[in-house]
Amino acid sequence: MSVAEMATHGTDERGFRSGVPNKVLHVDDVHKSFAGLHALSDVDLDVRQGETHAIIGPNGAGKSTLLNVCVGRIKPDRGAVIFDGNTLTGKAPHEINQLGVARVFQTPEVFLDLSVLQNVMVPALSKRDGYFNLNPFTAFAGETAIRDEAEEVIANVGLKYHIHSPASSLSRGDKRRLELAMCLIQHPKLLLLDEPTAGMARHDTNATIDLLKEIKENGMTKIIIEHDMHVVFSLADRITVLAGGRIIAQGSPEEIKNNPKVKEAYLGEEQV
Amino acid sequence: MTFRNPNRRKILKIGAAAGVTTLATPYFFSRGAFAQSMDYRNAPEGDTVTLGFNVPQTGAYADEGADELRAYQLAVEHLNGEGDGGMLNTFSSKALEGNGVNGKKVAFVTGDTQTKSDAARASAKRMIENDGAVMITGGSSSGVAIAVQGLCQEAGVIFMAGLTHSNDTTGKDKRANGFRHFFNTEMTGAALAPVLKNAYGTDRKAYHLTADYTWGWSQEGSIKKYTEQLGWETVDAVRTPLGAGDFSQYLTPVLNSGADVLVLNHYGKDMVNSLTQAVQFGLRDKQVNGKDFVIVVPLYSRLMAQGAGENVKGIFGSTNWHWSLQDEGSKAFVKSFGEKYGFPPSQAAHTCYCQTLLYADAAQRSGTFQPSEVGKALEGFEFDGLGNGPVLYREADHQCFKDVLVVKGKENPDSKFDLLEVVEITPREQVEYPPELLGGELGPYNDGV
Amino acid sequence: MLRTLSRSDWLLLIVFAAVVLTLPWTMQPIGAAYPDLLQKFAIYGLFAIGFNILFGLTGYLSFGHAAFLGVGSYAAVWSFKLLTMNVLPALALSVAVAGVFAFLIGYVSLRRSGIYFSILTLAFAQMSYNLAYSVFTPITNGETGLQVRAIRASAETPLRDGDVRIIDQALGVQEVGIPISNLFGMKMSGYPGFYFCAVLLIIGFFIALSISRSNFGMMLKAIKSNQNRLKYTGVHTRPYLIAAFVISGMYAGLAGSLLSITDPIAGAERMQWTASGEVVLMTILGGAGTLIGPVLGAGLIKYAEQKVSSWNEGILHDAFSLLPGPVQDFFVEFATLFVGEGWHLTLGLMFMIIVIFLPGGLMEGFRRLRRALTSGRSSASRTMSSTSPVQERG
Amino acid sequence: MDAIFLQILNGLDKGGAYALIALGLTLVFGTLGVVNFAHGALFMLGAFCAVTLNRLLNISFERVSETETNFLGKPLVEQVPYLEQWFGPEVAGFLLDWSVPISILLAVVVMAIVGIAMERGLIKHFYKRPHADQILVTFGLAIVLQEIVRHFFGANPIPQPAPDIVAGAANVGAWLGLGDNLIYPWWRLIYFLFSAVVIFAVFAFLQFTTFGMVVRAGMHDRETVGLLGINIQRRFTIVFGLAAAVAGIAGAMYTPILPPDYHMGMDFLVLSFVVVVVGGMGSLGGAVLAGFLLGILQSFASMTAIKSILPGIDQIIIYLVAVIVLLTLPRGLMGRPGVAED
Repeated sequence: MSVAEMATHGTDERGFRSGVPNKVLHVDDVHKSFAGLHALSDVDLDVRQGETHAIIGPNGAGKSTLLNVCVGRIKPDRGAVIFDGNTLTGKAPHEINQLGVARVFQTPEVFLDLSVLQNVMVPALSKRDGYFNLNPFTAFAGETAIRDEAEEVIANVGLKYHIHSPASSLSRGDKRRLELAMCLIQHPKLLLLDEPTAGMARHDTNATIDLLKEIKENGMTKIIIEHDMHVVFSLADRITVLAGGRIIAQGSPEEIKNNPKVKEAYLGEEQV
Repeated sequence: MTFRNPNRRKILKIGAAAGVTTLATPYFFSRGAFAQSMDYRNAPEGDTVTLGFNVPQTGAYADEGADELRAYQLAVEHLNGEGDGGMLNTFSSKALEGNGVNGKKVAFVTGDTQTKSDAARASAKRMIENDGAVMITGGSSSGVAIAVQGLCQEAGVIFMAGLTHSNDTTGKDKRANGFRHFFNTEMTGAALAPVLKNAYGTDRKAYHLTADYTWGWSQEGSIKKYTEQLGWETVDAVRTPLGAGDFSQYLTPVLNSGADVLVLNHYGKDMVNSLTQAVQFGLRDKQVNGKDFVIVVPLYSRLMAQGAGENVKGIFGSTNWHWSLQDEGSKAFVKSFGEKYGFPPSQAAHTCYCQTLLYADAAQRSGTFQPSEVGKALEGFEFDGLGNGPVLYREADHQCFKDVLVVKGKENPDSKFDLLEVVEITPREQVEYPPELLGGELGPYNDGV
Repeated sequence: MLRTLSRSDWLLLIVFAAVVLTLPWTMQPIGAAYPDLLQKFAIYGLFAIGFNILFGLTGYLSFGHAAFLGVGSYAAVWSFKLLTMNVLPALALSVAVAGVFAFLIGYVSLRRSGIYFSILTLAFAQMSYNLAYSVFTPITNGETGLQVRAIRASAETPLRDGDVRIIDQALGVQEVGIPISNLFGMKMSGYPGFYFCAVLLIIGFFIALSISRSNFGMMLKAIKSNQNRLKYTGVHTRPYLIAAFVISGMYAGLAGSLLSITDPIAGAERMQWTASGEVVLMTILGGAGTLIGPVLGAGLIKYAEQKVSSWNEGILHDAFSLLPGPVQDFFVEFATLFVGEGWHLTLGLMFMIIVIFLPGGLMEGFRRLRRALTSGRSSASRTMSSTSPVQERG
Repeated sequence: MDAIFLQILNGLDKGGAYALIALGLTLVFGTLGVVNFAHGALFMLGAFCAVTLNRLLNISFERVSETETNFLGKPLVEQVPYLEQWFGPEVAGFLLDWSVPISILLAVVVMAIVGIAMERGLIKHFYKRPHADQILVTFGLAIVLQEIVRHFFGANPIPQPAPDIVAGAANVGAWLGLGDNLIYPWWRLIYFLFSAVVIFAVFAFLQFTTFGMVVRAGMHDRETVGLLGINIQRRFTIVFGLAAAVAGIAGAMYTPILPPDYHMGMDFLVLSFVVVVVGGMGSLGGAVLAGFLLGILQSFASMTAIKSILPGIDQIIIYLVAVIVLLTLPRGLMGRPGVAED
């Protein structure tokens, strides 16, 4: 498939508009520039229900900016992000999360002072109680249902033996698992993963891939930003390629693999 | 070397008795908590009676507090018959014999007021509740004095005010258990005005800079009242924040106001700073309306004047007492203080020393330490020989009435202590006022039972 | 609500209550067993506990908490002047007024974090102090402080110089001189006053303990640990912060109210930034983030202020009296640097030493001591022990 | 009109002092990332350098006077300065008269040493600690420093007169043809010029020297500069010494305006922090700008015309401005994002 065809393919997808059940996230013509530098231009993107969508591209292609637009950290100059019928543009991070979008950061962001169990219980509480719930007399230790679930999720990500350790004592890879667990316990409709295997040893990377594959079976929609092609091609259902703030290609892994333009823009660079 | 401040307190063993008991013996439900004697609070048991000296040991007035403490220690020595007896020898009442008071040796405890009402009340409470003090004295600001006076009234002990100059102490906020030897702003106004008239005439325009709190307002009001009676005009009265540091923005408007007198209703650090800066602004060398511009500092303190250095030269103000007075009482006090510490006492030291003696004398005369009895012995008490000429402790408001000194910054001081010269002693009749003038009510005595 | 606490928490509460209620006996050997100091222990303990809810749990360092203490004590005195000498309306009014005041300041200040937040709170408190000292004198009675007075004779007397006490007057309460605050007839000075403060301290401790163990408390700890993560976890952090700020402001108001109840006078100095600094010192000294630490710190600083400052040279000479003359003089001379008028120096040094060597305060010191004594135990259980402060200083 | 002109002069003068103190504070924050609550104490120590020099020049031996007597009527023990003995009264008199300006030399040396010692001995260990810890430990240090000064010099202010030749006021109005009522103290004019020169010198030093370039780069991105193999640590130590020296000479020169006492550092501390925060933490230009801005605003707020409309405004203007600036400009006037917000 040529680039033009792929672009057309995208336009076809847009024709369905929102309301179509199998479309979760819709990025509509987003522009963003920093001090005159175009970080994103004319970005249109659709993510379907249940798919794992990878966004790849060389350094400075605008991947992180796009992700930040999706979670409300950066406000676009133009365009909108529509998630599940709600526009995300201009919403605060906590509102976006409450709508069902969870995020894993590039450098693991966890509550270093809290134990692994507490780390996982906090997001579960926010899922259950909303963004603010003032009840200073509900015992945290009394949340048995949430604790049971948290223990299960922690066991699933392989942190069972660290459950009572402070998060600060975990290795970088374990912190990433912990962060993943914090997202998973919220049962998000959409999970954003910013380089989930960055800085991991091969062994850990494979374990993470297995973990993410497992989640896939649960039918959770995921967007992955990733450098590691091994990860991308193991996990992604569809791939969007960004370069210079524009989408240059979109399609299944097979299609992207064979796309000469992508090779030139991205894979070529990798090989150099 | 002159590095070390010579004013450091010298070692003193008196008072150790009371203090150490505090450290070693637990007091609970024995003394302080509930008075054992049913007559009055903290009735002394054994052979000592404890007095509480509550002075600022930290904060801006720490040096004054240190001087007050020296005077207290001296007074205790004299009461117990040690040293040369100081003003006990010149005091008109001969009840005290140098063997303590009512046959009991005098001991003392000390506390730090930090020049804050809360801290002052807390340390006074410690001395009353824990150390069994039967009288509290001290203080170097009116807010603190009024706060502690109120506390002593509630607790049922006598309060002998130290340096407090606001009218309210024996006016609006007077209490039966409280007594003041120091003068007040009303007396300052009455004493200063005639001298200002003689020196500067009746056709003057005054500009006030006033510390923006109770004492400042009270001082401003009194000076305004008495100078306007002379025919002076008040151009403006500007309030300055307490502890402003730099007063330049308040001083420059003075230049163009047409005023020819600047009245600085400041005390302590504010006085030092505003005076220093006013002189820098050339106000002392200025000519306005064909007259020499002059500055007036209604309340002087020698310790503070030291901080203003040469800037005090030729500037009028009032003071409660000055060490250069030549009456027998003052000479005796300066001698015993000077020989013990190596420098002359300040007015704060003098008033504190007098208050201690006056209390002891009243207790001796009434034969008990019961506040109501001691108070009655002080009420209407006339005495002499304590450096201020004949003095009356007025019954109606527990305020001492005595001559007021008008002083001037000395042009050619001989030493760093010799900063002020007495230009006039305004007689007592001239500064007296009817007790109703300042309002307030003494209420009944409280013996604390 | 009662399910909030685990068995070890109940044990902690009971031990705490027992220690507080027996202070009049246990403090005897160090000469601190007299009503005023005991009251101050309890009152400043409450203040510090409340401050710790903000600083210890969320990490937001407020330099303006004394303003709430001041507002609380003014409100209490006004309640005495206008309503009744009974302390309950005073308590309620103080806590409410301080809460509203804290909400206003917190709502604005919490728009910023870090040192900007600290400076904003400092600025608000200093404004309150400066105005209370001068132009608000009709409300605060300025330098002299607001005091309870006798019933005014005529309506012309300003309210700050003469009281009305509507409720007491309606009930026909007879007053001789200036009345004393009471709880249905029980005088609130001396030991009864201390026990009243002590009971409130225990209740305050219980509430703080519950908060710390609650979901709300966990959210506050999460804010301190990583506010950004918490936002992406779907939590709106600002209402939590405002709630914590208001709660700690109400504690300060309660403490201020108790200051007025045990000693019916309210002065502006209570609001000065150095007073705010004092509660920071108390919390850090004892251990920020711990439950017992702030109370311990408050006690130590009040003890130093009252007792260390009163150890004059006479007392020192007696304390060193066993030594021969010149050695004794030397020791006395040296010691005067640190006690009596030098007690501020001791405070400064003690403070530096704590911050440098024991960032977790005295509580961390105790923990280290315990660890040294029982070095055999497993490390995991201790790191997450219930009172352990949030550590991780990166 | 005259009044406004004079208030501007006042504002510049005050602003000069604020800016000098805030400059060192923000320099230390920008480079070392340390919030130094002992900075006010450094200002105070500088002022006491002037006092100390004066005392040193006055070191005396005692001579019993044959004619005069002291206040107790005993022969007066005269204090004769060694200086007078060695160099004669004229030289001694001159040195004493000029002791405040001369004390700058002492203050620079002493304060740089104090600053470096402080950084090496204490601050160094606090780079990685939270700001709260830095505030607390330096606050403790400030208390200790001021109590030590109080132990030796007492609590009362100690006057330090300016040299006689500049003791009075200058007729500024006559220079500008605005009439005789515009007078302003010489020493304050000098202080303003002095602060302008010092501020300029610090900026020039950071702008035009290699050392300054490295420091500025370090302020911007500490890790990268560290990676270049430059010993940024040693330079930061020197920066701390520089900040202390600037605070010190600001204090020494301020003594004729404000007789120094042990507590003056604390009095200036809160104010200088407000200046730094309004300017933007870590921004040198912001500190200077905010210093002058707040100085001028404070002067104007003190005018009777304004006070009669807004009573007490002069007491709170600084804090009010701080609140407004911080709420409208999140990082102060010239602050960089991300600084001091954790």
